[in-house]
Amino acid sequence: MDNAVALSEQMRAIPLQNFIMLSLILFSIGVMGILMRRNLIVVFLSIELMLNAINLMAASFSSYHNDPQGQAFVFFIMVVAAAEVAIGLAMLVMIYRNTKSIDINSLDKLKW
Amino acid sequence: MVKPINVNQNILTIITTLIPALPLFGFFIHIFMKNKISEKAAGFHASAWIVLSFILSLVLFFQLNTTDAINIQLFDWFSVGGLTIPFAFQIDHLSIIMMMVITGVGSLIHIYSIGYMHGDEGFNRFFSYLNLFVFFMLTLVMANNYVLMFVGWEGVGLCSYLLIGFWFKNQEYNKAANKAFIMNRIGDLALLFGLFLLFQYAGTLTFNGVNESLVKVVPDPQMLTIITILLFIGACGKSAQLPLYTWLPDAMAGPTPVSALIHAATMVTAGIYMIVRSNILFTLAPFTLEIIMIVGIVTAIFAGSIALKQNDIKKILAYSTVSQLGLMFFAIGVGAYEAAFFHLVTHAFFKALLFLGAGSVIHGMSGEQDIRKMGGLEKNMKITHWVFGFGVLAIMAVPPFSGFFSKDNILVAAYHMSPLLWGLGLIAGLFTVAYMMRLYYVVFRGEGRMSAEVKSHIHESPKVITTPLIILTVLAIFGGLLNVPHLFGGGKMMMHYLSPVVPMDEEHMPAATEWMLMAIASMAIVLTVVAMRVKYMEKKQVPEADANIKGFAKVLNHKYYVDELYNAVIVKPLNIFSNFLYKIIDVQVIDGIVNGTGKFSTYCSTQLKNLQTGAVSFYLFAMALGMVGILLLIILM
Amino acid sequence: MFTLLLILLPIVAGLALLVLPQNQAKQIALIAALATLGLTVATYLQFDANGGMQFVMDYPWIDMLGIRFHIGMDGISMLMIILSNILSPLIIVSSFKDNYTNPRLFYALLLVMQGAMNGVFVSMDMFLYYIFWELALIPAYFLVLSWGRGEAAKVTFKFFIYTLFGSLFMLIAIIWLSVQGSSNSTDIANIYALQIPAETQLYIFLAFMLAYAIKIPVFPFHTWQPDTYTFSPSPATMLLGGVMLKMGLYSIIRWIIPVVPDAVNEYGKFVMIFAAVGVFYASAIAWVQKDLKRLFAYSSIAHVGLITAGIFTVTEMGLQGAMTQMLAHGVNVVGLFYVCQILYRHYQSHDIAAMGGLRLKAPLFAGLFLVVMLASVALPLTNAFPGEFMLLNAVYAINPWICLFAGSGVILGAVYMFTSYQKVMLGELNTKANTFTEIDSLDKWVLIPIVLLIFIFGLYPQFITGLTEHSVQEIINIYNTKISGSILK
Amino acid sequence: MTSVIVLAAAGIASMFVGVFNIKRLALPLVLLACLAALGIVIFHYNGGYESLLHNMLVFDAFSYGFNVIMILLTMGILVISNFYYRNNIEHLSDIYALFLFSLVGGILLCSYNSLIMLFMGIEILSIPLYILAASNRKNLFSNEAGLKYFLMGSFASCFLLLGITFIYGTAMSFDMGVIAQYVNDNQGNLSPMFIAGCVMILGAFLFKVSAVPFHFWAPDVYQGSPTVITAFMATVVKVAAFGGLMRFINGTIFPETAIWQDLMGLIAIITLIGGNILALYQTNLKRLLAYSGIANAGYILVAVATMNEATYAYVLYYLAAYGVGSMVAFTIYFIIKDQTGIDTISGLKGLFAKNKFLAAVLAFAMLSLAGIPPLAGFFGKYAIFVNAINANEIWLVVVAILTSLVGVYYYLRVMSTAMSSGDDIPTLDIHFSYKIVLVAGVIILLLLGVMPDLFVDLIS
Amino acid sequence: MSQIFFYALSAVAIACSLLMLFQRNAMYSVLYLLVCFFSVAGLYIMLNAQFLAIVHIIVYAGAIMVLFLYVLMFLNLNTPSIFTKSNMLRLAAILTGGSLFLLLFAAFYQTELVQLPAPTVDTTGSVQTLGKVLFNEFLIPFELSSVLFLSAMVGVIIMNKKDKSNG
Repeated sequence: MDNAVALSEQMRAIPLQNFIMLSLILFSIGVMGILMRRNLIVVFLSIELMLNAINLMAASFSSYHNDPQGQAFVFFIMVVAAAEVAIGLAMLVMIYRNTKSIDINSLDKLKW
Repeated sequence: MVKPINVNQNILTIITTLIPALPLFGFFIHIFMKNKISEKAAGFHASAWIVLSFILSLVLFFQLNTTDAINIQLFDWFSVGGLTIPFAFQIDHLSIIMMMVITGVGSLIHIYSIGYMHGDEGFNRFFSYLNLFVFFMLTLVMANNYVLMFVGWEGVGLCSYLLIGFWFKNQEYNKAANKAFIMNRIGDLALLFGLFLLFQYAGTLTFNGVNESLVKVVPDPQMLTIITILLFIGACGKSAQLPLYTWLPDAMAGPTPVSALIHAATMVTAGIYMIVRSNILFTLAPFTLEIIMIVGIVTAIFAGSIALKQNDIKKILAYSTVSQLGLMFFAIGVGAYEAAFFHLVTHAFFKALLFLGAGSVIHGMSGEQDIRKMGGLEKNMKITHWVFGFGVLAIMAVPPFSGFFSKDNILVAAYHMSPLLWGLGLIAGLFTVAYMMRLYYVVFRGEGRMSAEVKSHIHESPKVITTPLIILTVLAIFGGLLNVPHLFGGGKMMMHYLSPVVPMDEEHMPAATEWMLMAIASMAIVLTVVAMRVKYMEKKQVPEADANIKGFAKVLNHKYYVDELYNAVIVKPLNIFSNFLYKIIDVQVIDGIVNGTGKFSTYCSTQLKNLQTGAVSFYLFAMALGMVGILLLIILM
Repeated sequence: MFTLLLILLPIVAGLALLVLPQNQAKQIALIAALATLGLTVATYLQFDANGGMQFVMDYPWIDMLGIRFHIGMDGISMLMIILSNILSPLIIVSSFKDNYTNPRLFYALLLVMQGAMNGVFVSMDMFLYYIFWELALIPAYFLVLSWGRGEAAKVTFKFFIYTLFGSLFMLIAIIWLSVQGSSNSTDIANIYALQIPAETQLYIFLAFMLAYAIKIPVFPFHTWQPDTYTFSPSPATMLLGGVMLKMGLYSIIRWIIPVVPDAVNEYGKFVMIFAAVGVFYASAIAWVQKDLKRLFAYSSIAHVGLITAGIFTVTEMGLQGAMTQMLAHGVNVVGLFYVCQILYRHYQSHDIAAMGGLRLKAPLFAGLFLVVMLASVALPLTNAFPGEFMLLNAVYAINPWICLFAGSGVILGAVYMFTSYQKVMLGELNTKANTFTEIDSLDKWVLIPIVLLIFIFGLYPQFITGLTEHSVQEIINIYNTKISGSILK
Repeated sequence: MTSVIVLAAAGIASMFVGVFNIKRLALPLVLLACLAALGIVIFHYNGGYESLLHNMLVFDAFSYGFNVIMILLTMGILVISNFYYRNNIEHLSDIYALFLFSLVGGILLCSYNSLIMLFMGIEILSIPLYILAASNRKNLFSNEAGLKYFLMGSFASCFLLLGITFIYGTAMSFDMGVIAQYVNDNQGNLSPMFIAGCVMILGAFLFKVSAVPFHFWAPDVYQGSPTVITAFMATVVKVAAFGGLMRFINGTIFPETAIWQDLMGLIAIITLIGGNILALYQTNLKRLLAYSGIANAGYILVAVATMNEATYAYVLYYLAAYGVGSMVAFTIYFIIKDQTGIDTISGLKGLFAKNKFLAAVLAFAMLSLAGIPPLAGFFGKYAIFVNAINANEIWLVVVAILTSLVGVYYYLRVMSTAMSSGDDIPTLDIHFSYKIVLVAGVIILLLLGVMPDLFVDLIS
Repeated sequence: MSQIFFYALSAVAIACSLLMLFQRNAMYSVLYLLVCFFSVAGLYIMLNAQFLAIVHIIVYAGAIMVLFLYVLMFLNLNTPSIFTKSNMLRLAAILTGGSLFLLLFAAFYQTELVQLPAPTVDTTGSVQTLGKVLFNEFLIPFELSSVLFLSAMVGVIIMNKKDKSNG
């Protein structure tokens, strides 16, 4: 217990802003990644990164507000992240089977 | 001024209604049993109806000795917003004379037509039209209000259209018919506007109502001038005055009896009748009267001069009609309504006579109308020659024939205004003399110039044709006695008779002047006659072929190129303009705008769709940008 | 009750047609139309011209927006009902000869359209009115689309979209009015009761007028009309020209004049000007048409232009004239287009140049055509004359120069009608005309009633004016009171 | 809540049915489940306000109406899909299950009272859809559709989550009641972070309802996915998304109009213009319907932008009308495509000649979508316009009117092509299940159009 | 000294994520992201959310990333991806991301965030608290996440199950 207290006191030395800042940066990097890469895998990774950024933010809010709900929320995000990854990779495999490519723009038959 | 009538109103109603109804009835018989009745029967009953209504008119005429007017109210035609148009007749001294002229001359012409139209495939149709015409003409003169009069007014226009285009296989005739109707329409529109304004002014459109209100309200000269001018334009259309006269000569396309009845005796005089009918109104608008006078006299001289160089026997008579009508308007212009009306009556007699005579000539010449191919008919067609001769004398105003008295009336009235006008009137008269003499000599005297085989069967027309001619001759000779001036101890019967409708102005001028004027006039006439005789009898001149007509004669022969002028100035430009409206404004501009909007949106669609590239990465981009966009939007606001 | 029947009878009959045998479709349709006519007569006999709104049915319908099912008839509605129900049997008979494919649907649509138009004339709730207004459009659309000739498909789109374009603005106006009053009600009472500020009235006026100007059509919103009339099957043309455009004119009287009087007072004259110019414009264009049906289409524009101008005088003279003329125009248009159809059956085109000399072959036809033509140039004793007289009179009282334009139709009308008649019927008979035969009894069953109507209403217009006088005065009273009220303010 | 459980359970059950290879039972099972759920929703609803388990879910009039509509539409889709999937029988039960799960998500999305549930709802709604979209795995189009939908979807949900977190960070709770309280407390000076959060959530919703400029996925996905799925997306999912959107705005930021009103108005306008204009060009019927879906979203956004208490009824009405209309349209599309391979509008030429019934139904659907009285589509628009003009947004309505004119054009083009002559299309045989759906659809369209009150009584 | 920890960890996280971004070979990207996640986990611990940290490690490092690697190897995709976007697009991407960042940053920069003082006994992130929360307030979402997983499973099966036809 005591070490927990100590830790929390030390933590408060770091302002909340820094955490938010960090997670925003990570989020934006994720966005860039999605927009920048055509490799399906990397795009998925970027999404994961974004989700993590959000996790971090939620977690920091929750602990700075002394409110566990935030962290509970993080769990749900993880759940969804996991599910999405599963779907995404399955889709990737399927598409790779059909097109032998993981370029996200390899499929652009539907247009206009 | 209308006294109650003591005789049995119902009988009068029936009689009065029958007068127009009988011809209409005749018309319907023709329509419904078209080809079931023989030519003879058709002709007979058609004429019978007219004769009957003539007799009935006589009955009314005698009835009118006891009273000034008979008013018959049938039903209200339509009434809205304070305007009530009754379907009612008003028989007064003015209309009864018109009625008798119409039915009288009408019946004669009907009888005549039985002979003239004999064997024409459209015989029955012809008579049905004639009956219809008489019906409308009677409505016109019997109406007790302007709108009902307008009904007759348009109706006779319709009949004239039908009869001019009677031989409808010939598109030229049809064109002439259209021309007549359309030109009348121009006048009619003006007339309508005049009526609207009159309604605003007087609050009613019955003749009596208008007259009473004119007495009541303080006259507004400007308004009255506009009203009367509009009415007069209407009259111009109907009575073929400048500038709306050109249809009348073309109207000669119709069968000759039609020309006689419609385009000489009755319909074309409707304008005169209308103005005389509303003389109180016109008297209040002196400016209009001046205009009428000028238009009248100009038309008279103008048309007379044209008649000088025409070679179609009917065209000559047509122009003479125009010119005579001009004289009547001239008379109105100088304020001598009763003189105008008197001339109307006599003119009805002698012009009908002349036309029918001409018809008989044409009939004898087996359809030839060009006077240059005639001549010397006095030998072959004696009766026709004689009656025509008398007609000529009458129209030339040679005493003591009817024309003399009526024209003399007009001239005297003109002299009252100013001697100058008298002079102009005289000149117009002299033109008449000139072209009538020319016509007479070229057609009846000298040698025949017709082809041999035509010559072979020139023949006098049958009784059925000549009899009406003779009757008309009698009328043409003695018609003058209706209104003998005091000078000859006459009582100016007609003038007095009309006095309830047309207030008479009894001005006396010294007998000497009157004698003198008459002397000068007669002298001039005689001189012209002599001149003509020299030209066409002694010198045996014949009007040249169209090819070698030179100089001013050519202008006259081409009627001052008025038709061409109208064509170039009005018809063609209007047609071009209409085409412009259709092809450019309607199709290109207005419809273009409408279709353009549609085209534009499809164009937008084809452009916009390129955004939908199908590449996911682009969609992701768009989405991110969208997020940025809305964030920016909100943060900024 | 009568009112409802007048709407339902044709519609139900039309729907019933769909399941009845194909080959008797036309007869059944005719019976239905005649039944409706009979019903109309019965209604008319019980109708009291001075009784104001009659045969009213008024039930709540859509509570959530305070919309009521409110129908009823005053003189004006009665007249319009008479018009549409007199014409529809004639129109149906007129179509007997040319066997349209799939007659069941064809006549069903005709009847539904008739019912819908009746609905427009009797509905006293703007929402209901709008529903019928659009409902009338749909059958017209299908009629023109499926049975039209030439570029029907293209033309139909234009017709539908264009008219809808106007109607939708009317819809906005209706909604706007409805939210002004209490509980969004669109009932005529609420709408009439509204006191709308003068400046907003303008927008309402424009929105309504756009719809009606397109429907009528008033120059310059007319370009859909000639094409549509030309390419649609003749019964559709008759319905469009004979009845449907009256919906627009009727609506001006019912929904514009009493609702936005100040705007009418202020800007009505501009509409008058457009309408009057349109008369000249359309007549001039009609003169240079080479296609007979198109010519008649343009002439119709000219005629309704005059009516519109007359309505916007907002005088008893003008409105009554409009009433008389609407009926007359309906009858004449049907006559003219039927003549067109008869010619089309022979020539398979409306090209004037190809015709000529028909009078020799068919004197009776020529005569009847002549009468119809004379009616359409408003010769006295034909039905069109009293109306035209009143209209011109009313317009003249407002402004002679506008009247000059409006009156130009009197002359130009004679020009194009007589010239076309001459080219079509008169002259030497050309080879194509040789095979032309005199009209038979079926044609007579159409044309002779029309001619009779022409003379009946020509001789006794009191029938119409008497019927509508009271209602018209009512409208004018509302108008004047509102005007004076706003002047006091 | 019970209904949710029932549906979820039914989904699982139907999987088992699949496992035990008794496919015949699948359809009756799921339909019964839906009926049961419907019954529960209707009878369990006490007209009041039922809040569950720490305000996670709320069942009030609002969610009630939306749920009813969604369940009904789903039933329709299930009926169609039975015949649609007659050939690939092996996954049928799983697909049913996914439908039901997705429906569960939809119900949650309309009944959430906590941002967490909002999030879960959206995900539970979407993830089955990603799968369904790609479910035709041999077909490249289907793959593409699935991929696009998935990528965009997860990208969008990232923003949603960020938004939720922002709100959580500022309002210190996920509970909407608390958030609403927070909004009320500091009206006017809400912290930018909160506002940003709300905007991102709105953005996520706009994505789900496929509003311009977040619409790009819609046409492709709609076109690529199996038709039944498309129908599901176009109907149920739209209903759910709008339900969620309106609930979010109502439940939290309603008083702070500055945040959402202009935004929604603006988006509505560009959506209307974009959707309608783009649809003009289309030649493929399915794609056209996709664009019409976008356009219709625009109309509903007009209502959302001018929201008040009564609005949700109008929106619901509109959604029902639109949903039924497009479901009918999709069904017809599939019938034709399935038997003749025609999927273009021009291909419809001469449909009327041999298939009067189909053509007539198509005409009804198109007229209703085009908003021609007396069909349901018209009154939907009318109500929405009344709503908008009540809020004095006349220009919004003018835009809507003008664009709807464009809409009329392309809907009518479809209809008139089907009506026009030429008999390219042979007589098609229509499976019983389709007949049911089509007839029912037409009846509903007419009934709703003629007496909208029926509907209003049904949903409240 | 916690400061140092924080900055170090965040530096690592950012650096790795950037590296992940600019790797041409997907395999490396995965590994870099893995490192990034570990540093994030470290941050969780600093936030006194140990349980969260552990779960994070387990789920992400243990499950998700492994899944990625599995797929990569399974499909043998560890060859450098030849397809890249034009620099123009890269720039655009960076700009978009950057501007988004700026906006969010501006949003949160202008708000003073609530920082409650740490309670004497901070049990926010402890297992018990979270457990309570999850099974009281968040019971429904918790249950429903099962539905989520279920559908995910079904999806994977539907999409990749070998069907009998082409064995």
